Amino acid sequence: MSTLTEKIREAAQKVLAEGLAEVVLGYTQGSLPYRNRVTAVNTPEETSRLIWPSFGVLNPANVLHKLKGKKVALISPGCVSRAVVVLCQEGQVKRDEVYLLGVPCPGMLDPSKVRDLGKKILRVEDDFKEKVLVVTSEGEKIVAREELLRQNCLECRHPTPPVYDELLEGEARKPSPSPYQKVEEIEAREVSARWQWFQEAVVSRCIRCYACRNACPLCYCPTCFVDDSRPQWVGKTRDPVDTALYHLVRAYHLAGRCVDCGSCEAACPMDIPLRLLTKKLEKEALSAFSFESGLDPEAPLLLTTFREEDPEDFMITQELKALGKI
Amino acid sequence: MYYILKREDLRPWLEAINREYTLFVPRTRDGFGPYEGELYLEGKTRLSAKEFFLPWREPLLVYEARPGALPKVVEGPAEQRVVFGVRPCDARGVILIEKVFSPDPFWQKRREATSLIGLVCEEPGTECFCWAMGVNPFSGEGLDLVLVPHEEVYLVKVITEAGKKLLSLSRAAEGGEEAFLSREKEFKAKFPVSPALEKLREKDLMTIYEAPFWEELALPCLNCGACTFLCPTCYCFDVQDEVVGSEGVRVRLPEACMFELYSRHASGHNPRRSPMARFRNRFMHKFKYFLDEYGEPLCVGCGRCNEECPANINLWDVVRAMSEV
Amino acid sequence: MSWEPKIIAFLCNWCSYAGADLAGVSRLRYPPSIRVVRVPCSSRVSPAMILDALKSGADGVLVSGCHPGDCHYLTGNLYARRRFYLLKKLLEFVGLDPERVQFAWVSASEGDVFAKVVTEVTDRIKALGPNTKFRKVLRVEGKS
Amino acid sequence: MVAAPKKDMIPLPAKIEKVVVETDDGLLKSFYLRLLDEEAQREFKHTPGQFAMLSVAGKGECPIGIASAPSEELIMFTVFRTGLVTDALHRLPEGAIIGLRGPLGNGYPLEKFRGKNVVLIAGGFAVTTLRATLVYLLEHREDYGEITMIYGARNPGLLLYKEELAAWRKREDMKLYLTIDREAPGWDGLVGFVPQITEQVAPSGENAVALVCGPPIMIKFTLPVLEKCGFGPEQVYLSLENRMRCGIGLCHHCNVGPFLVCRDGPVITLAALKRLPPEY
Repeated sequence: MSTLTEKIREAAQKVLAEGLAEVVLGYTQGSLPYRNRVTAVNTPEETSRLIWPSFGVLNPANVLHKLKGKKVALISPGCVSRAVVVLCQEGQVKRDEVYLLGVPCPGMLDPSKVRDLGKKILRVEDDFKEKVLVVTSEGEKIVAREELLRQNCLECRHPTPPVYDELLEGEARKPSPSPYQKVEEIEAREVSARWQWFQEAVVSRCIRCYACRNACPLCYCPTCFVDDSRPQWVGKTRDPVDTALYHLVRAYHLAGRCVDCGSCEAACPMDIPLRLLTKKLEKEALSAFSFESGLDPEAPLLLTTFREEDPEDFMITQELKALGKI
Repeated sequence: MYYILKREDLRPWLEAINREYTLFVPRTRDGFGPYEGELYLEGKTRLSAKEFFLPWREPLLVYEARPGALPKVVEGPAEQRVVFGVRPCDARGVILIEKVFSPDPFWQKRREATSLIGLVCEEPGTECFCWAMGVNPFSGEGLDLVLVPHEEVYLVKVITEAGKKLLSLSRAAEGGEEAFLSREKEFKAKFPVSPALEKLREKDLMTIYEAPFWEELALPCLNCGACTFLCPTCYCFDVQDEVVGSEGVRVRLPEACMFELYSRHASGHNPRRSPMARFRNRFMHKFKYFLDEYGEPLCVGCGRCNEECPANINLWDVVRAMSEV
Repeated sequence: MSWEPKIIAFLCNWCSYAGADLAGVSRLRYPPSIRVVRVPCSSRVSPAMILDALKSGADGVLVSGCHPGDCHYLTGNLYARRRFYLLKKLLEFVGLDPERVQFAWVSASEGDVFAKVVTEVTDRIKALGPNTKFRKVLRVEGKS
Repeated sequence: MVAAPKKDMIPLPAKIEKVVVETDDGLLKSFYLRLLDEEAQREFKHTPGQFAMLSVAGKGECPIGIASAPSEELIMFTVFRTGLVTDALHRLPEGAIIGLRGPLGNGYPLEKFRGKNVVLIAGGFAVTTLRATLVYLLEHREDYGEITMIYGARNPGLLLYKEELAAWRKREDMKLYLTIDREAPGWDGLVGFVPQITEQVAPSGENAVALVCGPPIMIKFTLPVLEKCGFGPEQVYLSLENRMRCGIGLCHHCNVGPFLVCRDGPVITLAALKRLPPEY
């Protein structure tokens, strides 16, 4: 049986040779054993560069805007496929201009979890099923994959791409039974404890590099609200209120859109748990509106539609009515 | 002048310094903070010591937000600060930035108010390459004192009078010159300067600029500010007027040349509109413009950009391409 | 003097603004805590506007629009309802006192409801005290 | 000649003594400034072509070319309303206080031009620093050869300094060619784009320099015309502009390759510009 990498190379060659796409976007080996890099492949010969990564932490759909006008094939685990679906729904990408090479995703590893296994990491061997062999300057370790997985992969609801043009053979991780456990841990705290968490884990750590925004496959506004000067919604310094405003509005702009690819969190040089904000909104969208993003290119978006029976008990008038005050 | 400080004498020394000055130390892997007992000495910090001189927010002027009000110049912090645990790469960064910033009063003030105690690394980190950029960590450049962890002690070299005064607060004893010099010699022999620098000096600027490799190398780049904000030598800044109610402040803050806004005119015209152009500008600045003007690259080989780049852009891929075009 | 909160009220032009007007014409009493911003529709109000109000020193924000079915633009308020629901949940999640941001339906004929809403919102914000969490403060070290 | 001014990031307060709306569309206004500090006002010495940072407290700073000549009492800037700061500036009344930092950058090397013919070519509101230059040249008329100015705007209502233009037109010791892009009622002057008019005027490149300021498209088509007229790249002077934060060579925003517009420019010869990356 061939490996996923071999299958990907073969499929990519076919796609390029048959003219199904001009470019294939995928991953290649990075500069360290625990880093992978997004790459674009233009010819069948170059496909030898492609790999199925253990550390594909950035979403290659993010690069689509740089390849406008070209037909692009994407190596697509669930979150890549879903990001493309949202881009289609929003009119950023035409469905027939992308070719989705679906991959049933076994989940990616977290580079920092692997990095912390030794002083110097020399080699990583991943079976994409159960175990990872990590060779460090101090010796070899065999670690259960589950322990090294990225948080968003542990919480993934759609490891298999919901939309694709071709689905490669492989075994996907099972959808997470408890995708909102971390969110619930925060929810269970008191208001002041939640604020303290937000300040310590998010606001005070942020250096305003916008890696989270720029890494997001769905942040494509020509001028981001942080860059507006008239009015200037967000001050540019690390002021705690400006920084909080940035993170709240950034997350909010992803409500009903975020596909939980985890690029933002992976991109953050300060290890801010950014996904908790978007995951919270994902949870609310699912529970209040039975909505999940990126499943159907023809479906309406969460915030461009409504239902008569949408919840409104959060409104003060409804609350007062229930209390018989009005 | 050379001294030897026992490892167990480090803490008492820091406490002594902290009694007389405001002492900052590397507290965690994240970065520096006021000394409160926490001490991270395992490697360099994620945020560099640059922030002591080019802070995240430097108020320049304050004013009342009403027409006709005259702004007042902000004096800046005056208390004497000591920063312990500055890595030689970071100190070298200060020297490089100073080539540009020496006339700036805000920079001068912070420089005068700050003493730096350097700490040479036990061994190079995964992404370190200071030597390749011509840094000699033992030189003490930019520092007042430099400490070298050596067996059970720290070897100390005094660089300035201020450093000598600081060291006098410790139980360090004279000696260790031989060990220090041999460690330095050993380092230099083992870690040479990158030959790429010489090639870059000789290359024609426009040849590098117009080379075809930029597009491919820049493709994965997110054009975020992670590399520039973590870089100990990136010095570009933005100026912002912040107003709340009736109070206004003009502040200076770090900015990244990777941002689209960086070069966009008020008219909307942007000379570096494409993400690739901004990517290219950052590396051209570091390894050609600055190199040509000041004779040295605007890089100290700390490797933070390589370590933290979300897209895994590797500086050496770019430098190699630039020097071999 | 007792502290009076400052509340920014984004009122939709067609219903809630008229409701506020009616409250005034009817000489209904409510606390003088609100500063009204008239908007074409409750769906015009974005999270950035709400947070900007708090950042600039408001102690609370009230957004009020037409009842479902009454929207001048047919369905603007129904889109707004979804958005505000999510915003409220997000603000709660990060520990911003949820009572500081309130949403209401007030029609042009509900002057009394408007007065009661403002009274209730004011009371709740008074109980919380001034907005210190999300108010921007300019820091100047070594101010001369 | 001129003592190096103190270069830091602290603006000096200046009073707007007079505001003149220059164009029919109201988007260009001239601001006549006087520094509040009398000594600073006396010491303010600039060379035509230099710029200054104007600041409106609460909004920010932006670089604007100095439109007045060194001999003129008030420091004048003609400002196009386009961004945050210029918009705020346009709203200020006479008597308001703003901040001024400068003069900054390098002006035209007018000493070097002595004895030469000078051709000034301006398009749109980029004429401002060339106005300063022309006033200077006319004040030192005997030091220079022929003086020719070609100035074009989209329509007559967009020409700046109309009274001065009328006066210059009457002078016999200089030639002024005014042109507008398209025929307009009441306009009896030249019609055509600046490059075309330059071609018709055909100034000689012999013992001459050309100072060209205008929108990129005008510059693009004017340069070949000048070349045909015999102007070598060392004889053509341009003025660059880029986004700036400090104006004093620190912030690096305005770099065109290794060239910092604030520190090494804004005035640059075509020869020097050709050696730089096209980032302007």
